[in-house]
Amino acid sequence: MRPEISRSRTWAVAAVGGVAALLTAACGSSSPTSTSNTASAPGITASQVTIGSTQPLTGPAAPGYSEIAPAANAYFKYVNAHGGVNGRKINYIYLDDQYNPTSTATQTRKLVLQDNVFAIFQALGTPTHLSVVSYLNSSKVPDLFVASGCNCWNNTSQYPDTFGWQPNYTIEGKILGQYIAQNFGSKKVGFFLQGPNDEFGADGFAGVMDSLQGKGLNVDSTPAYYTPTAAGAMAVPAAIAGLQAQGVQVIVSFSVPLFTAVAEASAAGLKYSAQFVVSNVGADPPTLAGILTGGSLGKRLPAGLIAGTISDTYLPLLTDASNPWVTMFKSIEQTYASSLPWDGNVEYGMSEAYTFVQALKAAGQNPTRASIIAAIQNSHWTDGPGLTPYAYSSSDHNGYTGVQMVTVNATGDLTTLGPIETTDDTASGAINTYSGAASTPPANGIPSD
Amino acid sequence: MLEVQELSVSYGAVHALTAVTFAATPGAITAVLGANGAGKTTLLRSISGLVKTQSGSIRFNGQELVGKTVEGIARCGVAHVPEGRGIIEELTVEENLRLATLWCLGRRERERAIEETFALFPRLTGFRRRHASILSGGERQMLVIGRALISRPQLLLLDEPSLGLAPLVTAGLMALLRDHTVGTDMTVVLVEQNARSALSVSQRAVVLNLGEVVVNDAADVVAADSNLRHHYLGF
Amino acid sequence: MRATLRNSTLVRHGLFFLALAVVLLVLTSFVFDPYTNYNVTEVAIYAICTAGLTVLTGINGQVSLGHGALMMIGAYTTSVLLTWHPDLPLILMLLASIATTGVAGAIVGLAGARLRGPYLAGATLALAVALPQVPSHFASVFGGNQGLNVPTPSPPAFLGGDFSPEQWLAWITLAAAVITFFVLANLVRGATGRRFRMVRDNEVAARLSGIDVARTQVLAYIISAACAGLAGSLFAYWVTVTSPSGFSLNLSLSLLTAIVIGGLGSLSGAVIGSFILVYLPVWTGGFASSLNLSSNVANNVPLAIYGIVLIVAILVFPRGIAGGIASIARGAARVIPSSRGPTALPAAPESSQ
Amino acid sequence: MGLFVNITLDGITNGMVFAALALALVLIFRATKILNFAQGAMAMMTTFIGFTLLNRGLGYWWALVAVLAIAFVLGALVERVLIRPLQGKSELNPVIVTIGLLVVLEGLAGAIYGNSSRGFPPAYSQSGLTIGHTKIAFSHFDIFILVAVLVLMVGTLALFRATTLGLRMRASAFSGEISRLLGVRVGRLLTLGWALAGVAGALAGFLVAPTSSFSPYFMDLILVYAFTAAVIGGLESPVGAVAGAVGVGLALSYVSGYIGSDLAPLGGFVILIVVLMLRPQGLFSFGRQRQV
Repeated sequence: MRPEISRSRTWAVAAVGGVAALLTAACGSSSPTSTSNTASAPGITASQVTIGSTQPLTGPAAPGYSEIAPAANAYFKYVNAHGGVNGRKINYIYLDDQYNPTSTATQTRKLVLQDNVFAIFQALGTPTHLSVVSYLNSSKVPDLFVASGCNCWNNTSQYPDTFGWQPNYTIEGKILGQYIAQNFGSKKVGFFLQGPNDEFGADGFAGVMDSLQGKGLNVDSTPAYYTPTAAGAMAVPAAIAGLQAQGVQVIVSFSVPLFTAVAEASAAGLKYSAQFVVSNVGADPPTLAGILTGGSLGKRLPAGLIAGTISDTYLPLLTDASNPWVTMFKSIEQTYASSLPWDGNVEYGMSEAYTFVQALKAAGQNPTRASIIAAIQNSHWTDGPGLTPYAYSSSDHNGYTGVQMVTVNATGDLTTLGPIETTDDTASGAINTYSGAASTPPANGIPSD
Repeated sequence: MLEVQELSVSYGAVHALTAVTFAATPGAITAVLGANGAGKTTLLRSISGLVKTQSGSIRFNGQELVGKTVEGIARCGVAHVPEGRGIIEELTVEENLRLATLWCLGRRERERAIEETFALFPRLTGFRRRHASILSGGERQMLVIGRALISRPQLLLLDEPSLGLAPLVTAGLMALLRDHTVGTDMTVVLVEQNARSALSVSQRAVVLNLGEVVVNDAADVVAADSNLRHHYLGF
Repeated sequence: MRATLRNSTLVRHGLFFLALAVVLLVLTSFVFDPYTNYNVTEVAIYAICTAGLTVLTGINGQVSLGHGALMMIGAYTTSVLLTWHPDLPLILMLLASIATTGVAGAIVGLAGARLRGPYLAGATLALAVALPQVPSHFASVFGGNQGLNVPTPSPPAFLGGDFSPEQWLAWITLAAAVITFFVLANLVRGATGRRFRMVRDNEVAARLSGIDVARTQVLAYIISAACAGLAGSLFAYWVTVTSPSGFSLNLSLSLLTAIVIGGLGSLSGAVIGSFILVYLPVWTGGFASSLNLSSNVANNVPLAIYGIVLIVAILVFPRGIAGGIASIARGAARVIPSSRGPTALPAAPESSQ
Repeated sequence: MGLFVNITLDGITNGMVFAALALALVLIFRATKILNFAQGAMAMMTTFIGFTLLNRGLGYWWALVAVLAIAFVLGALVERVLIRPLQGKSELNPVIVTIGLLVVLEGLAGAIYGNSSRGFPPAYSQSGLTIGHTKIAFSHFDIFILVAVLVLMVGTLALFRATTLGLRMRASAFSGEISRLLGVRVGRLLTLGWALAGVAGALAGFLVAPTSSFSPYFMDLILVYAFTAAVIGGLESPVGAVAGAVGVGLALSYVSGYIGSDLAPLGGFVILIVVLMLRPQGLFSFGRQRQV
């Protein structure tokens, strides 16, 4: 008998356990609060999320920008060392495209077809990323936080899986233009742009012109263009000489750092003391100084060369030691990427990585490609390093919505000029002063849900 | 004194020279004769080091030449005038001459030797500073002979100097050659297809056929042997 | 039957290329994953272009450092036509690209027929650098530096829903490659090829035997450019964006490198060279990333290895890899005289010398 | 008018820089009939070595001298190790080997120094001079470039025309076999040609680095223009190389100043084609076409 009883009890226990297991499994597949990880999407395993990116690690856009992906990766390493996201480590593969659209196209195919990434993250450059945005959307690969301010990323009907992150060039241009109209009303304004027919230069130009037109300003509306190649760099002095010949006094520059540096150096060579107003992407002082002075070697150039340059920012100033985001990122940089300089590119890369972790968390225990898109569109994140809120919604894939004007001071650091301002990318959209409070990072440095 | 012993040369599977043995004495012209492809040019090129030899030895005044570099052999006093008038067309006539003096003559001797050569070939004087490319065939031959003699060689190797020249010019050249050889300590090896004119100035003759020596005798004996002439020399 | 096989180059080549086509069809359909198909497509594109370059440089003796620019003309022909008439069939795009590039080749060839050796090299090098500036300047037609987007050709519906676009493009490209090689192999074996080689080996002799040297050289240029145009058109579909940066001097130099490393003057060398062009960077990149190096070193080691391979390959195989294989085969044939002789090498229907 | 003057001066300075590298190409072409695609990369490498020396605290002129010496050895080494074994093979083989060398050197420099651009110190001030009351785009450093390249050109000419070493070098280049038969040690002279070209290239690197973004690729484009210039000049003439280079420099400058910077390379191409169509052997060649 005994054995009988014993056996029946065993059966009972087994039955109860089995039901419980079934219940757990059922919950796991339907509820994000479950604790078991599955390979829920391409690039996602129980223990890892693989994401990919194309970056100008070499070539004409490499100065400065080549630090962005390593900086983002440093933040991911920090997150991984602290348990990852829902127990998954982030594996970030970034490939060199040399800022060459053809190479972007082939490298992106490799990431999607060979490395089987979950999403493309932080792919850098307007002309480069435009070559793959259709492919990614037709393949339903999330294309998150393109490292470029082109308005084109905000196109929810054609590119439902693509999201911008930084304020787009038109938003930025409008605020830069307003500053010029208010402060340099009597001067002749000209343009130095990447282009022609480059969305980066064109969007910025459009934004600045929105704010300048109809205000009786003296504007030379034929821009000087540069090509972002080695050959293009050689032609810059002649282009700057052309602006000088036109009597331009304020040069609005939508240029990558190397070309900002060459342009300012050319002007100095011509003893042409125009006021440079440069887009954020081409104005990071440590990057410019690095290019101009040759790092450890050269004497610093005359302070007048980059000092006085006017630009804008949408992240806290690098030198603001009282800002908790700055101190946090700086300490992560020192631990996980000590070979990188502390500059705007590193801050950019880490801030964007922070947003990605926010999105990945919001996408649930077992994220899918659709769930991360939905999570970003429905996000109303209040914490983040940016000065302004994100614009994300189901009809808007723009990221930050505004900037604060800055200038390079005599010691080569940035100081702010006035309040944070927000606007949209329509010609008529008003520019408003933003008065929301700045957020502070979570204690462990990893976004909470 | 040039002594070639058991010299063999091959290009891949083709044997160009097989166990060639002969000697050439100073103060005399030794003609090397034979049909096209008999190995005459190969013989000269192996003496001056341009062709790698397979076996055998080439001794000149007791020195072994096999294994030396081309320029090393030239500096032993061997002047080789290659087939097809080896002048450097892009240099001037004077530069062509000067080039041959650089390793063997002192600065002052050099200028004198150049003047002497122009005196020997007055026709070249007018082209002194012109590119050698404008010279006629005969003038080119004067230039190469002059250039060969200017370095005062002890062994002169001439490859087909009469090729393409008018008979009168050839005769003049041959006479000049004899005048500069007989009674001096210079050894001359003259490769010729034109056996008749070669034999007229030579003291000895070596006849090659398919890379082998078939006759090695005094020049007048060879010239007199009508059977030999008929078989190998074509006149 | 056997006699026909041996005597008619056309029939023998026809059978060979038919067999090749079947093998490729099986491989791309059942063996390769989409990424392999994507890479094989690239190999085929380069093979088409390098086959044309082989005819020009290897067989006719005219150096070109500017074939990347000719590919660019083909790519832009397709891309511009597609932006105007997106619905035109793909075959029309390919033919149009062959035509425009052929015309461009005639112009380059006419100018080039006056030039020799390093001067021709210099002129074509300058072409390779200068021509990409045209689309970057005339942005309204050519899209500037950003270039023109090209839609990936979608496979016809009857192939089923899960038939990947990569596989479809691989089919198209490999078909184009097989046809190109069939045509060129016959051309090279025939009277035209003989004329090309005579001009290469001795212009004066060719002229004396009644060959119009300039006309022959221009013809070689046209044939070569037509191949580059076809390759360029397929390249546009493959990359999906046609921008000047895709046709840098690097591309032109790589194409030349491919034919020399592969084996100058041999069509099989063009295929070998194209394989190396595509797969060597993949292998060196994989090797470098397995070493776990710092980023500067990791980014650059593949480049350095690539260069070393180029140098060593030329030093070890001065006649290219196809030449090296041929001489090893000849050596083997000499050691074992009873084994099949050179006639047993249908895979190399070139015979340059 | 001011624009024209500045554009012209800019063109001449650029042209002089191309000329330094074009002279290096001419030296090698004269010696070995090879187009050295690695010339720019070799100059890049030596300039990076100079950069390291400067960073270690060596004075500018000492660093320059050291770099020129290193370039001499590097040039000789390349000829001996990579080019010599290819003698007598297809004429394209050396081209591929030099392309391979270019890739290796750029990879090596990138691995050691990184791919980012940096600044390189000029010998003299780079800010424009003031003549009367007008500022012009011509600096002390530009004057230095002009003088250095002219000295290089005159030196090359004097070497070839007035010395017996130059005579031997020319003879070796035109006919190696005949020169050897005349006792000229041809092998050494070919090596010397490459070594001297290395020196000329290294000088070009030092002149270019401060005026462009100094990175492992900074000589690529200069090489293309230098190559164009050398071809225009006839590939064998130092004067031709300099004339061609100034022509190319001016063409680039005028096109970018008056038409559009993106079309600049077309300017170089157009003058190359015009020259070659009128004179298929370049401007200052020996006109060897008569031989054919």
